[in-house]
Amino acid sequence: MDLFIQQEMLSLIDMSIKIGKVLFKNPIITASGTFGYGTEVSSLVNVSKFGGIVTKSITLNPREGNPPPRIVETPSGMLNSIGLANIGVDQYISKKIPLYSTIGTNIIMNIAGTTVNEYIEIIKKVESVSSNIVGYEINISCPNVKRGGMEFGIDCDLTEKLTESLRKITERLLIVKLSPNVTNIASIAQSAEKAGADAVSAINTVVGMSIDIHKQKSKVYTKLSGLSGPAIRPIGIASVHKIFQAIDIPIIGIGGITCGNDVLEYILAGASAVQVGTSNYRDPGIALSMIEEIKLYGEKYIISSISDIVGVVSSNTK
Amino acid sequence: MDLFIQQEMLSLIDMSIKIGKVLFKNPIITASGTFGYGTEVSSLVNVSKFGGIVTKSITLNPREGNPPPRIVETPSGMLNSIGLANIGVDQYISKKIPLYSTIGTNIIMNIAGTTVNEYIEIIKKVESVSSNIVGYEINISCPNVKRGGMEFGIDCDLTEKLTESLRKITERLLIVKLSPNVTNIASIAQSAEKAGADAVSAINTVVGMSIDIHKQKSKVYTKLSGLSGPAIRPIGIASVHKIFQAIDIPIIGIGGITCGNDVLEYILAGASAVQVGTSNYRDPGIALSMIEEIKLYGEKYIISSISDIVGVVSSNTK
Amino acid sequence: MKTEDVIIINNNEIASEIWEMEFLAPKISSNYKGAGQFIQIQLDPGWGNPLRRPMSIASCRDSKISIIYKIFGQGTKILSQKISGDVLNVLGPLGNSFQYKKNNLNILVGGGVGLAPIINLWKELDELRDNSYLIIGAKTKNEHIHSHNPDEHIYLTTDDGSMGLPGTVMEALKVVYENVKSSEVFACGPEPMLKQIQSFVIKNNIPAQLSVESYMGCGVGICQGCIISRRNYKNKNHSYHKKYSLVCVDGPIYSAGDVIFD
Amino acid sequence: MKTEDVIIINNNEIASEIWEMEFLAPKISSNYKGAGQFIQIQLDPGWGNPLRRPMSIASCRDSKISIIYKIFGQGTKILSQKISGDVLNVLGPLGNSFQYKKNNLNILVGGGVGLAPIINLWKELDELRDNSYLIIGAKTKNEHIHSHNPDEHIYLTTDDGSMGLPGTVMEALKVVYENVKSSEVFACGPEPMLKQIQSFVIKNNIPAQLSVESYMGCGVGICQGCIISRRNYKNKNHSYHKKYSLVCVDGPIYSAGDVIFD
Ligand SMILES: Cc1cc2nc3c(=O)[nH]c(=O)nc-3n(C[C@H](O)[C@H](O)[C@H](O)COP(=O)(O)OP(=O)(O)OC[C@H]3O[C@@H](n4cnc5c(N)ncnc54)[C@H](O)[C@@H]3O)c2cc1C
Ligand SMILES: Cc1cc2nc3c(=O)[nH]c(=O)nc-3n(C[C@H](O)[C@H](O)[C@H](O)COP(=O)(O)OP(=O)(O)OC[C@H]3O[C@@H](n4cnc5c(N)ncnc54)[C@H](O)[C@@H]3O)c2cc1C
Ligand SMILES: Cc1cc2nc3c(=O)[nH]c(=O)nc-3n(C[C@H](O)[C@H](O)[C@H](O)COP(=O)(O)O)c2cc1C
Ligand SMILES: Cc1cc2nc3c(=O)[nH]c(=O)nc-3n(C[C@H](O)[C@H](O)[C@H](O)COP(=O)(O)O)c2cc1C
Ligand code: FES
Ligand code: FES
Repeated sequence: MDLFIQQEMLSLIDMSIKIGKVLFKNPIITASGTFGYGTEVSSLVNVSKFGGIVTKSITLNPREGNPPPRIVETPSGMLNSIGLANIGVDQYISKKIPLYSTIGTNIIMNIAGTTVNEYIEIIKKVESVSSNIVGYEINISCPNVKRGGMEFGIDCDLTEKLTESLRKITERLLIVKLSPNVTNIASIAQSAEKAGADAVSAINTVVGMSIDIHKQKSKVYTKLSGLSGPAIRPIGIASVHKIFQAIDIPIIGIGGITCGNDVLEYILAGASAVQVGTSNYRDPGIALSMIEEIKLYGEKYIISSISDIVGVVSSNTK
Repeated sequence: MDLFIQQEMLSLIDMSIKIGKVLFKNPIITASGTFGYGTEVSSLVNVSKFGGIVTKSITLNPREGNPPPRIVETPSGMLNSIGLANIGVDQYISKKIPLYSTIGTNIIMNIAGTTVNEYIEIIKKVESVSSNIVGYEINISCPNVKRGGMEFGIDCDLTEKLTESLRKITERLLIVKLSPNVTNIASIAQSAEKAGADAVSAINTVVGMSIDIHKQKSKVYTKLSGLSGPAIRPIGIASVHKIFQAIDIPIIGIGGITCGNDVLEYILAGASAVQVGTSNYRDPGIALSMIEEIKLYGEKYIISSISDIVGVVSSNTK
Repeated sequence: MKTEDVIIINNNEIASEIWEMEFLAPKISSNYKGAGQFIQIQLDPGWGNPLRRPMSIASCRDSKISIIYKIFGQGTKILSQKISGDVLNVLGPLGNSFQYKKNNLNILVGGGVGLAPIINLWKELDELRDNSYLIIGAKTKNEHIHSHNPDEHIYLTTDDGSMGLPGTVMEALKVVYENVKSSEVFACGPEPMLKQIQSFVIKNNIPAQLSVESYMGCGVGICQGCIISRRNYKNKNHSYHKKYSLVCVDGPIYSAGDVIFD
Repeated sequence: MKTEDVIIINNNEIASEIWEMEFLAPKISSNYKGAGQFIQIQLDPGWGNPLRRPMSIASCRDSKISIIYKIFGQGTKILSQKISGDVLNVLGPLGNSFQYKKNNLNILVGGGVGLAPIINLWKELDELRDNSYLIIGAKTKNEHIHSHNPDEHIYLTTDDGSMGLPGTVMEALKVVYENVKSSEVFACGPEPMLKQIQSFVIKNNIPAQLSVESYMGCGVGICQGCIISRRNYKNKNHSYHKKYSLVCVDGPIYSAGDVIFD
């Protein structure tokens, strides 16, 4: 009780947010594939301070991922083609889930598949064991696997069917992660909402390519790869703005977030929470400083709850 | 004759390229909207050295464009929402076309409209006067006008119909400029090719947004605007790579080009020529240094003609 | 107008958060036309910040140019970290300049970093000092680099009254204006200040030239990014639409009656 | 492993295009485990280059760490422009380290900028100098920072024969190896050199540890970007797939037999 009052006094702004039935202590979550399984850097960073952690995409079977080179820096960004390297759902259940019981923050499990059945099987396996995972983020938008989720992410009907099927088998949070590589991201978001998703997250990486002119070949092994980092922030913010006008469920904003200012841009555009990706590579503790920066903003403009400013720029008519 | 030999010796690599029936002295062209009408900075830059100049989008009637602020810097890029400010086709014909008779480089006129008829009327007006314009770039992809070309750029059938109609009324170069804000840019390119376009150019700006968190409003007047500059280079190169596999007519690569290395990345990905946009704002003469850098590359790797390396990275299977 | 690699001679903090940088720029200074013109500074060779930063010329003499700048964001931070001997790539001189008449009384008003072109004009008016008045406003005395000296026609104001006249430049302007006839006002500063000056001069029917700011892309008229709204369209070379004017080529100096602040 | 703002003490060109930088890093050096470990340097506070640059630790003593680096691209160019007193943000120490046996004869081979960890190991082996041999290769003598001195067990090679033994490090390795028994090789350098050393040690059945490079994202095992192909999978904490290994956490030092160069 004492502790609660003390926290109240330190941070005037209520940083907590709710997605579905789940409470997040603050809106800052680490993005899938950019914070491993959440436990790798716990000696370096107090991960319990994050609003949540989205773990690396898990597939039905383990995947070794794409051959090297897998990443390259680009202006204010990077390209990656990891190819969903992961330990597979069975090892995730046996080796990682037990670690989450004491992690002190919300764990969201990101899953990827090539067929509706694969997604179903993964979730069924996880639902069959006891865990404190708060929900699933459905990756329908990874551009780096040849036969991959990408087909779902560009098609409204497929997105709807997939979401519907998964909604039937879990009561946990269901977050559909959207691809920016489409003509109309808002309509895909609408399909996810219609099918019962609790939230959508946007954006995954943007398809990109970079060439070594001396070797005359692509700088990453697969030619096409995914662009992330500050370079894509304006694209992510525009996506959230467009989605905000189309749906009523919460949006989790992703793309190029480096500081509290960037988080606030997303929130003002319509995001209820955000995910931090590439910036973790510069500093795995970078998200923690964002929390402090947002508190200062809240104090300066006398905002009592972070939820109060969600979408204020996008709902203005001008 | 002497002069010809001398040039041969200085630059071992043949820099000229052909699009349709038109010869360009080198593959470096300035992008629409980023070099005005081509005459503004002639005191600063010897524009006759460019492969060509694409002039600012011209509409049927003069347009004042969008209210300020129209631009803002973003990480390695910028957002713009000029809103097709231009003098309209009649003044273009009376005031600008006469200036091109002595400009010493290929002028491509970029045109934009909201209906097929508007595009037709513009071209008919220009065709009815004598000019040394070598062709038209059809802007079907400007994201900053409310009722604008954008509807064409995201739809294969509309692109085909528009291109077909324009093909009937001009023998000059017809270049269709593609939007990256689509699920499948290659299929739009195929529609343009099918309808008789001489070339496609890609990419126009990517839809983006940036918010002033203190004023709680968009940093540019229109909320959505167009992202350009080095940040989008990987997106442009990926687009050219995908289009190269889908069509046989030449591709003009655009997006984030800052130096000879960047030009070569586009060429290796499948571009026969390139356009330089945002970089002109840093230095209106920047394209000239690219020409020299490409010559050095040609000498180093003993390339006899720039056309020899078009698409070599994209046509490799690996 | 030219791009030139200029060599920094000095770069010092001259008041709280306000810096002055001087550099050798023979090419640019040989094309210089007068106070009011500006330059576009490239921040670094990398492309993290693609756009140059516009800065008014604060002085131009003997191949040397100086600027006075305030640290706003990353770009001006980078500038403040440069040291003498460092090289910057600069484009300029750009834009038009203040046009004054010898027989008028000239009242110069500068606020915040709007200081630079006003100080420059003040130097230009050297021989006309008897007919010229300088008014400079700041929030507090730490931001002032001059002394309040009405005998020399220099009036400082501070919002907090810590130096010179308390209040904004408007107070000083009213005082000075009451004593003079046939005068012209030259002003540069933040938009709220320019707006007030605009109403004042229009109400009193005094001619005035305002130096306005706008977000700049190219600085040379090829991007159409830097517009402001205007009245009284006169056909200018670059601003080929009635409603708007390109600040970089047709400005940054406008007749007060021509500018509409949105 | 920690992030730390380190203060640069020295930053000098010690051979043609090869620089040495020394800085104060009490936190990082207190966690240092041995030669072979590396750090990740943040280029600047801006985000033009989002990724840090990996550099091997060339020495670690009295809270001071040094690196030896070659100018490749923009990032290393930026590093070379830093001066003493400047601050860099550094993450480290990262990765594993060379493991040597006291009773072996240790042959150290460094090529190009692979120099840094090898020089570091050489210093670590100080008391075992009688049993240690150092071989360093470069294209030409301008790139060498040591003297050829077989009496002290230091063998330099140059491609152009301008210093030490003519040819690559392989020539020197063969010469040295012929004179010794029960030896172990420690090598760092460009991939072609490592490949040749790998064939040599496998053919001669000598144990060897190679320090390999790879494009790094995070440096701490959370991006899966830095993989190399490997043989002989042993379950490591981070590299949870048989075919690949994460260089940043399970490397950069590998047993020669475990690495597959693609
Ligand atoms: C003609 C003109 C003359 C100027 N003269 C001076 C001067 O003498 N002294 C001075 O201190 N400032 C002057 N400015 C303002 C100065 O250009 C900005 O303060 C500077 O660009 C801020 O850059 P930043 O990277 O530090 O800030 P950022 O973090 O990039 O932005 C902070 C603010 O600066 C402004 N800004 C940023 N980039 C530009 C740009 N390319 N063009 C215009 N505004 C921009 C924006 O309004 C933004 O809100 C002038 C501006 C103009 C247009
Ligand atoms: C474990 C490790 C230890 C290293 N130790 C040293 C050392 O002691 N001395 C030294 O000179 N160099 C060392 N390197 C190489 C050094 O990291 C690169 O030369 C440097 O990152 C180049 O950066 P740049 O910006 O100058 O070049 P860029 O223009 O960015 O690229 C030039 C080349 O450098 C490489 N490179 C660029 N960024 C990275 C990155 N984030 N990770 C890996 N490679 C990259 C790429 O292969 C690229 O082709 C080491 C690399 C690794 C992985
Ligand atoms: C190296 C890397 C690996 C990624 N792996 C995944 C993944 O496995 N699943 C997923 O849904 N998104 C993955 N992403 C996408 C991020 O979660 C995020 O959507 C994207 O990087 C944009 O955010 P950022 O700009 O903050 O990085 C990955 C991104 C990077 C850079
Ligand atoms: C300020 C600005 C104005 C532009 N105006 C036009 C235009 O009128 N018509 C058009 O087709 N493209 C226009 N473009 C898009 C460019 O031609 C180019 O496609 C885009 O900027 C990407 O290239 P870049 O990254 O080199 O700038 C404009 C771009 C900018 C930055
Ligand atoms: S800044 Fe580009 S037109 Fe004025
Ligand atoms: S560099 Fe990120 S996992 Fe190794």
